[in-house]
Amino acid sequence: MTASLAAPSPTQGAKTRINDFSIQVATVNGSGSQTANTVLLRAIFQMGVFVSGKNLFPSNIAGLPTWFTIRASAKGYVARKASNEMLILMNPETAKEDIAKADVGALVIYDEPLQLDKLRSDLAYIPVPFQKLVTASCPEPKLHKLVKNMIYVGVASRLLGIDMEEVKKAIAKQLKGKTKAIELNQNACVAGYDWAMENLPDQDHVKVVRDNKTQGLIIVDGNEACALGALFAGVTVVGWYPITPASSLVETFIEYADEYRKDPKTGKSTVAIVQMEDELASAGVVLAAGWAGARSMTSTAGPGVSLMSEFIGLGYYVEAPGVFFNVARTGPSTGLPTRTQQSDVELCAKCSHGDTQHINLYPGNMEECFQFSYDAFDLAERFQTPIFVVTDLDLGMQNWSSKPFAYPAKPYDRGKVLNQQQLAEAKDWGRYKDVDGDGICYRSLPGTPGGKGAYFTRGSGHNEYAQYSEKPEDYVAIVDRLKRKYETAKTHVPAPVFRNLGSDKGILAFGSSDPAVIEAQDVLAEAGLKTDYLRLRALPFTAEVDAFVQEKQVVYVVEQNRDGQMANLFRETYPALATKFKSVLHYNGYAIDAKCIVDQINAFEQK
Amino acid sequence: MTASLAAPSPTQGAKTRINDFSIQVATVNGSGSQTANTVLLRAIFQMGVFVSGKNLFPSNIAGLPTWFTIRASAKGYVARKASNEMLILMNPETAKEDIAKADVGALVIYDEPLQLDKLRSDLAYIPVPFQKLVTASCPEPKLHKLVKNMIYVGVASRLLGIDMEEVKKAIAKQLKGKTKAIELNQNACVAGYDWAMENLPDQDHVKVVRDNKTQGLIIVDGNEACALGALFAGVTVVGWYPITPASSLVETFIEYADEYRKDPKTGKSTVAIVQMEDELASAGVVLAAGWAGARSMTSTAGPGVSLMSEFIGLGYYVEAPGVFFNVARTGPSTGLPTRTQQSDVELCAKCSHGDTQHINLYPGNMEECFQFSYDAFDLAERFQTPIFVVTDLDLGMQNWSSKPFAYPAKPYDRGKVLNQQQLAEAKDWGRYKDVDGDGICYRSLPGTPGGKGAYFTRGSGHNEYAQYSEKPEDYVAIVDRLKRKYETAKTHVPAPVFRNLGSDKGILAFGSSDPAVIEAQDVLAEAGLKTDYLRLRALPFTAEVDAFVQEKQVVYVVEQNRDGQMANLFRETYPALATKFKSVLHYNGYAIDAKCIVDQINAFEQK
Amino acid sequence: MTTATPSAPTNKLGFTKQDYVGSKSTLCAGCGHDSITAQIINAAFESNIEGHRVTKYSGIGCSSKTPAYFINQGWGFNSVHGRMPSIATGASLANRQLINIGVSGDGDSMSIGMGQFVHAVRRNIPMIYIIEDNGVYGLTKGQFSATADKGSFLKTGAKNELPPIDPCTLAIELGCGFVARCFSGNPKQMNTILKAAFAYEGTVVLDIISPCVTFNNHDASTRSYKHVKDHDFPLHDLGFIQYSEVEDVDIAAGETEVVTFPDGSKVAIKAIHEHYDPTDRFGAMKAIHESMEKGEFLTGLLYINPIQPPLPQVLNLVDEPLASLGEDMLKPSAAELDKIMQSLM
Amino acid sequence: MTTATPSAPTNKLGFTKQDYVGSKSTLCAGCGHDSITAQIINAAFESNIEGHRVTKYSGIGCSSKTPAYFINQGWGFNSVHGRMPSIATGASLANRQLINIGVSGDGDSMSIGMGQFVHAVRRNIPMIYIIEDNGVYGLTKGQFSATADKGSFLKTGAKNELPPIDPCTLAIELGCGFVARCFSGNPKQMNTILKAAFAYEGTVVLDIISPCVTFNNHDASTRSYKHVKDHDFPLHDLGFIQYSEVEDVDIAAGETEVVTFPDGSKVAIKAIHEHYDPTDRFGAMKAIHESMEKGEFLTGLLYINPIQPPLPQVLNLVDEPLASLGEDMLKPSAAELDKIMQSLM
Ligand SMILES: Cc1ncc(C[n+]2csc(CCOP(=O)(O)OP(=O)(O)O)c2C)c(N)n1
Ligand SMILES: Cc1ncc(C[n+]2csc(CCOP(=O)(O)OP(=O)(O)O)c2C)c(N)n1
Ligand code: SF4
Ligand code: SF4
Ligand SMILES: [Mg+2]
Ligand SMILES: [Mg+2]
Repeated sequence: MTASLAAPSPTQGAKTRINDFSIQVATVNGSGSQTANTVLLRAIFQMGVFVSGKNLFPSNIAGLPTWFTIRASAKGYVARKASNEMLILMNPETAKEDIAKADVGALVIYDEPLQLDKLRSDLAYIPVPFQKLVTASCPEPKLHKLVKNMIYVGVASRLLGIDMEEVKKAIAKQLKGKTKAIELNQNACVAGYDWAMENLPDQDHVKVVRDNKTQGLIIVDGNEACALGALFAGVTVVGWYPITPASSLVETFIEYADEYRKDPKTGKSTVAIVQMEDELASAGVVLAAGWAGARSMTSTAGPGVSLMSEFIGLGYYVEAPGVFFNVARTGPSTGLPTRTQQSDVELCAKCSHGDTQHINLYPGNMEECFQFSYDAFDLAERFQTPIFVVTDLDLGMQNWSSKPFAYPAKPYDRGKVLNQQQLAEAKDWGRYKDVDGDGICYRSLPGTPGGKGAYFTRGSGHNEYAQYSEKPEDYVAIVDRLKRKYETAKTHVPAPVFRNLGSDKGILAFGSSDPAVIEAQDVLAEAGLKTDYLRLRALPFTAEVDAFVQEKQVVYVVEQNRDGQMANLFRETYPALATKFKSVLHYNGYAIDAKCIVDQINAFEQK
Repeated sequence: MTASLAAPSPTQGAKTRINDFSIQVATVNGSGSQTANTVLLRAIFQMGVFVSGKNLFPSNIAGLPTWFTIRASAKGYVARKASNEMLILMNPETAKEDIAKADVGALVIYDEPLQLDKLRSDLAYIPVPFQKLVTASCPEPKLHKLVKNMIYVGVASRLLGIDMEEVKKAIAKQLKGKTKAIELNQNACVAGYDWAMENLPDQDHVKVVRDNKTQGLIIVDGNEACALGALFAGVTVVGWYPITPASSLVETFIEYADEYRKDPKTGKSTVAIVQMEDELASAGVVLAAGWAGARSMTSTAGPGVSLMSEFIGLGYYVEAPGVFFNVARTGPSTGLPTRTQQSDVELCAKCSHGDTQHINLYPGNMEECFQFSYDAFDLAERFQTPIFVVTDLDLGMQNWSSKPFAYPAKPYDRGKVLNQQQLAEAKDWGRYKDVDGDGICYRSLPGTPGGKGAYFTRGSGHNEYAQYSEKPEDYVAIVDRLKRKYETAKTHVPAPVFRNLGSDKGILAFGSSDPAVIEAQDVLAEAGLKTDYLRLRALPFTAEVDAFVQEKQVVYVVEQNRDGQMANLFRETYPALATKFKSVLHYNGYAIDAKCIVDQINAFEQK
Repeated sequence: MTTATPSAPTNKLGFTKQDYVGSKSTLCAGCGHDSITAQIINAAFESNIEGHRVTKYSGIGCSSKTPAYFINQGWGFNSVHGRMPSIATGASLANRQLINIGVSGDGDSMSIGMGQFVHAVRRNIPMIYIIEDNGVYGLTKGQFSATADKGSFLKTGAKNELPPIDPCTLAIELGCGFVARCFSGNPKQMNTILKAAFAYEGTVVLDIISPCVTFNNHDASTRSYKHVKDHDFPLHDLGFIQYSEVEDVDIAAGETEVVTFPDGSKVAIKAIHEHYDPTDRFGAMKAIHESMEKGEFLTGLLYINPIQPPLPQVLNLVDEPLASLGEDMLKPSAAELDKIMQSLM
Repeated sequence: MTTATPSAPTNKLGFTKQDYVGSKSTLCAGCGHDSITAQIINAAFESNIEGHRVTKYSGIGCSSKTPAYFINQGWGFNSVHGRMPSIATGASLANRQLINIGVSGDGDSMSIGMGQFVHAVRRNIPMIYIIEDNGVYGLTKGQFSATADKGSFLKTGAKNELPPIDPCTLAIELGCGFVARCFSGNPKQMNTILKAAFAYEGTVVLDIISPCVTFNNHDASTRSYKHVKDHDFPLHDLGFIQYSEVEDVDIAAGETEVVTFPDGSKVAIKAIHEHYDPTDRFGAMKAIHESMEKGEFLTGLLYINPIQPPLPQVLNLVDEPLASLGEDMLKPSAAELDKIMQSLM
């Protein structure tokens, strides 16, 4: 066994990568490996090291190959990294292919009977007798399969130099309160650790060394962050339909609502959550609840947005508020439902037939997932329109470390709603009258007593008084005002953020591409190419975006789709600058990595 | 009575408008006025004069105001004209407003008791005692309401100088074979004519003079033309759902199919037409039938396209053929269902979530409605993808004169389908293998015997052999090929047509804008501004389009929507030329007229 | 409060009937839907309904336009085709104090809207769900709907070869606790049932046979259809004769009346017998189906059994409308956020 | 023709059972859906089905994946969620010689797909419509579906408060001519019914209770659920125990068997009595509903009455597949176009 580590390895003598490496774990889904991987990730995190995890899981429930990548980075790079320094191969079905794709010099931990060490000579092999170890450490045979994964956590921890106490704490954290499970898993982990201690020599390829980078940080996924944003935003009606990768947003919300949204006096619920029969019905619930004065939301993915298209147009035209989360996945059609992409950009920008324009929010990290979800409800009520909060599988379902979320102290903006008294005092009120010149009108809520304010909402032509009209001038007045309203939104949506290294070359990206862009910026700068980076956070484009694209000589638009959809929006919004926008694309379903950005920008620069 | 015509009219002495005027008839819908108006239009047509009609009808069944405009034009201009030389006011509800909007000097025929002649002094009034005339001419009181309208046809014919024999022929044509109805209507018409003869002086404001421009032409609407195209294209499965203005496309098809699509031997039907429960189901039927080898289609409007979005993406990704007619109307949402617009441009170009691109055909006249509908089935099978044929209410439901349709002699192109023998001989066939390098693969049809060629179609990730795959390289290979396929389409879709007056200023338009653009071109040229006009007929843009936009200094993109949707597609396709595209827009629900184009282009030119 | 003449009779709330009307109808003269509108107005007036608490939902169709024609004091939401139930669901959850009236057509509910109909019934949304049932798509000019009788004809001569879906037996099958059928030409029965409906807590499914005078001849007997066809003057393309309203009927329990429309079409309406047991689920289904096979429409309160609580109760919502809850009730405290953040560390 | 060993038994067409299999299943070990797949293979083999004529349609879900696992010689179309019926409609019209098998889930058919289910039944599309019914959304990790029993629990502890929709009584209400229920653990009964289904001309609605071993405990008795919860090892986040297949049962007519799954959940399966009359529509509905109220699933051929012809017949289509008609049959002549043009002049 020791033999394998002693085998000639091209990395021997190379510098040890301290707190700067990736581990890829290949397992079968449904085997509980997600827990083991999260424990390993969490243990590194507890060692004070920046760490991120990407779960590459199949679109089925159990029995298919799954890969989990853990990246530790002293510099805080949390994007996917294409190369891995350590592999843990538990899945016989993919082991050969995994070996074939391995980076030269990688440490390969694998299940001994797989006999992988003959396949390539430029890897460092570590066969582990999992079956033997599992039998010894766990009394209940039916649990062997689950516990087996904990053993590799022990082995890896020993090799990486992770403190066993941190691993044990991570297990306890992960399995909150389930005493028996905690004990069993900790035992398995220790068994792996001890076995490695006794049987494996030390290695100096990759190491974890205690640091203090993660003090006070949380680990969370974007769906949970969004759910929390909605919780604090006081959402009161949720109509939803399950779909990967959006389901856990509402499911997490349900858990929090159970605790935080019960009237303490009566124990009754202050939020209605209904799993609808489909996305069309969910959209109807959201818009009608918003119309009736509730803060309402749903959560879906591409196919759901397509199905909601007709309703979204209704919401736009009748001006009903509602928050629509789109946790995007790889399209078109069913596509790759468990893979990530940013390919609903144009759809969400202009969803529905006819002339329509929607406010879109693009959070780029966990704090923004929380804050923008909170803000979305304000925007929905202020602008009386459907708001899309667009994230993706990478943000939504992967583990991210983050600063704890700041308390959203800003009081709710419930928008222009007239109450009974205001209605009584209002002179010649019209539901669709632009009194303030900002394109936003005053509405009334169903049920308001006093005999004033009732109006008739319709998706067909109407005038300022919400009366039926087919008159061309009435029609034009309404749709022109809607356009004005969209203009007004420019000063209300989140402005972009910048990471400027001082350059006239711009990079423009949004959402989950952020970490890869930051890393790419550094790589490019090291090689002598400085860039300024604007991270777009919303549609419509704000004045800051205008200024950036005006002043840059070139703008590399980084996005995760095939057709350069965001670049399209830029080209049509800024025709005079259209040639500036160069598309940097990544769309194979994996999270974007820095290398692909660097390579494409270099290629453009060399032209 | 003679008094009114003798009243001071500012047009007195002005040149008589011979075969060059518009008549607007204001009635109530459901009163049979559509028949009367069509008879008047047809009579002018039979006088050999170019004529077009626009029915401005409400979105209800009976009892609301309707306007019908008839334009006669010696020059052959058939676009809507904003000004009218003659008004026929039958609707008490709108009469005052109609008078207020009337153009100075207009002849106003109206129902005597309305007493409109006090309202303005700059119009020439012709009060008609309709009730008296109707009672005298029609024995059945319950038919008076219908017959009343025929009386104004008689009065107008006399004033315009239309031959009564032509009117009688037109009535017979319109009411084919219904002897009693023909007789009653002809009587009423004659009663009006005779009364006018006896009681009204002649007028020299507007006149119809016999000409020979319409010899051999037909009168047809676009929905009928499309239905005929589909009939000759051999459509075999139709799944549809009624929606204005698309219903009559399939309904007309049903009538023709009754006659022309029965197996002469058995009397059985060679086409399956099913009114489905909604548009989603219609789309499913179309795609599945196309997949199984039928030529399939549906017909819908904006709300239907929105609802079909998910399915359209499936069709794109699994590569199933099908023809989708979108007879567009005024959006967003229900909008103005009986008004026209071109506001589904971007929707049809990129319908569905994820990266999707669709072939769109934009017929611009009746012959093209016929021919492109025919071609669409070839394109669908050749490219194995959903094809949108996009018309609008103006093309689809209004009366247009046209040359008779040329017989589509070109044999059907059934595309790359392997039969039993070809499958037996094929080596290593894969459903999604790009054998020819054009992005189009070979397919097999369900039911093909021989034990070869069966494959599994799925909207989820697949490889060249149609096997399930989540591999990034498989995914990218497929979607990149789809993009290649779309490139191939550039050489297969209809090229644009030109009307070049010799200029570096371009006008670009499509669909129903054609007549207004032609007229605008002439008006501009007369005023000294020559333009070259490209009429776009399809997406993707062909080489001819490339060349045009390259060579022009400015390109006025004329379209009937608020957001300049086609211009957006141009800006993103030709970023280097993006500033050239100037939007000329018309979107109030009425058909576009030349004046609005002229005015907007002049405004740009004066900048 | 009331804009009518001071002498007009008022209800317990002090409103006159005029306070329950809406805008002027734009439907065809004689359309059955207008008679339903009239009875909704009457029943709301007589039931002392607070107008401002009324919300009116609809999809798309001639029928779906009617919420604009009654109770102007209430809010209306004319949404998209077939999706009225989800609109009602959202609004009724946002504010459980609303009195929800949904109006739909047979096309709107039994074709494109079937899924939402079924699930609204299953969830027992607190609403009166009225289907103004004419067997055709009125607004798109007369295509068959899914409730068209097998063997019935369109004006164009097309024959319906598919069996009808019956909203009533379907609702009973789905566990609806209040199912009734009325006929727009029998205002007395409609009035009684509407008043009962206002008093009911969950979903009321109310299928109202409402002839489309313009597009549906809706004949029970082919003979009578032929009669019309042979003897009538062929109409213009879109023209039709403005029928006067169908004469009102009052059908005694257990009796069948064949009602003739001005265009000659006939519908057999049968009022349920006094001994009919509207709490016997399978008995009701059987009786309705058998009646339908005889070409009759059984009318009256067909089934009642309020076992299932309405959705807001199932969800155990607070009594106040969710829409009016303040930030104090909705936003957890800073300490609570802190606690959550701790748990994620 | 056959790729299996020459000694394997063949059917009348000369195919071995191996010729009816598909790709390897990717479902959880022990999933009820795999047992259904096995019986489809058996029944197709035994019914001498020509593989190349088989088309397999599905929506989205674990169940909807299964058409990839049987009859590789046939074409498959795994479409979008809830829309399988329209896919089956389109393809079966394009080629009336196809043998159409639709596989769907309870989520796919009774939630998002309800409208299409109802209308496919109404139109009597020639197909075997199989609902692999587990009361949950398997593929999206175990949310309740519309067939979940009222009062049943999710793994997370959530309770279903809504009444279930029964695909069988619903299909009978809609006039379906062949309605059956099976249990994935009773292969013998399933086999018999599938063979009958292959011989039937119109829509066969086949609701097959098919436990989701991963997400649905589906308890008839709360006690047993509690038992599991209290005594079982709490599982990891996504982890679960690979159950071996449920042991097959063979339930005699009229008998009830309580089947226990490895996770301790129990389902009562009752085979219909020999004296049960499957041609009595309302009797059937009553018996099924009553049985369900007792917490039992009545299985067997529940209703048969093939009155309505299947859609291609209703549409009076030519006998040849529409898909293979040539241009000569489809394109009218130049003279005919001329005639049409004349009529428009
Ligand atoms: C998505 C969509 N599809 C189609 C239509 C066209 N449409 C308008 S009303 C209607 C049918 C209405 O029939 P029904 O509900 O029976 O109402 P009725 O007019 O008979 O009262 C249809 C198909 C639409 N508005 N929206
Ligand atoms: C439009 C759309 N919405 C949601 C989903 C997500 N989704 C996939 S499968 C499924 C439910 C499947 O449940 P069921 O039909 O019962 O199948 P099972 O997995 O239980 O066999 C859902 C909601 C989807 N694929 N498409
Ligand atoms: S078309 Fe029929 S349903 Fe519509 S308003 Fe007229 S009579 Fe009523
Ligand atoms: S999750 Fe349930 S339904 Fe899906 S494969 Fe596993 S056991 Fe079967
Ligand atoms: Mg109707
Ligand atoms: Mg299921």
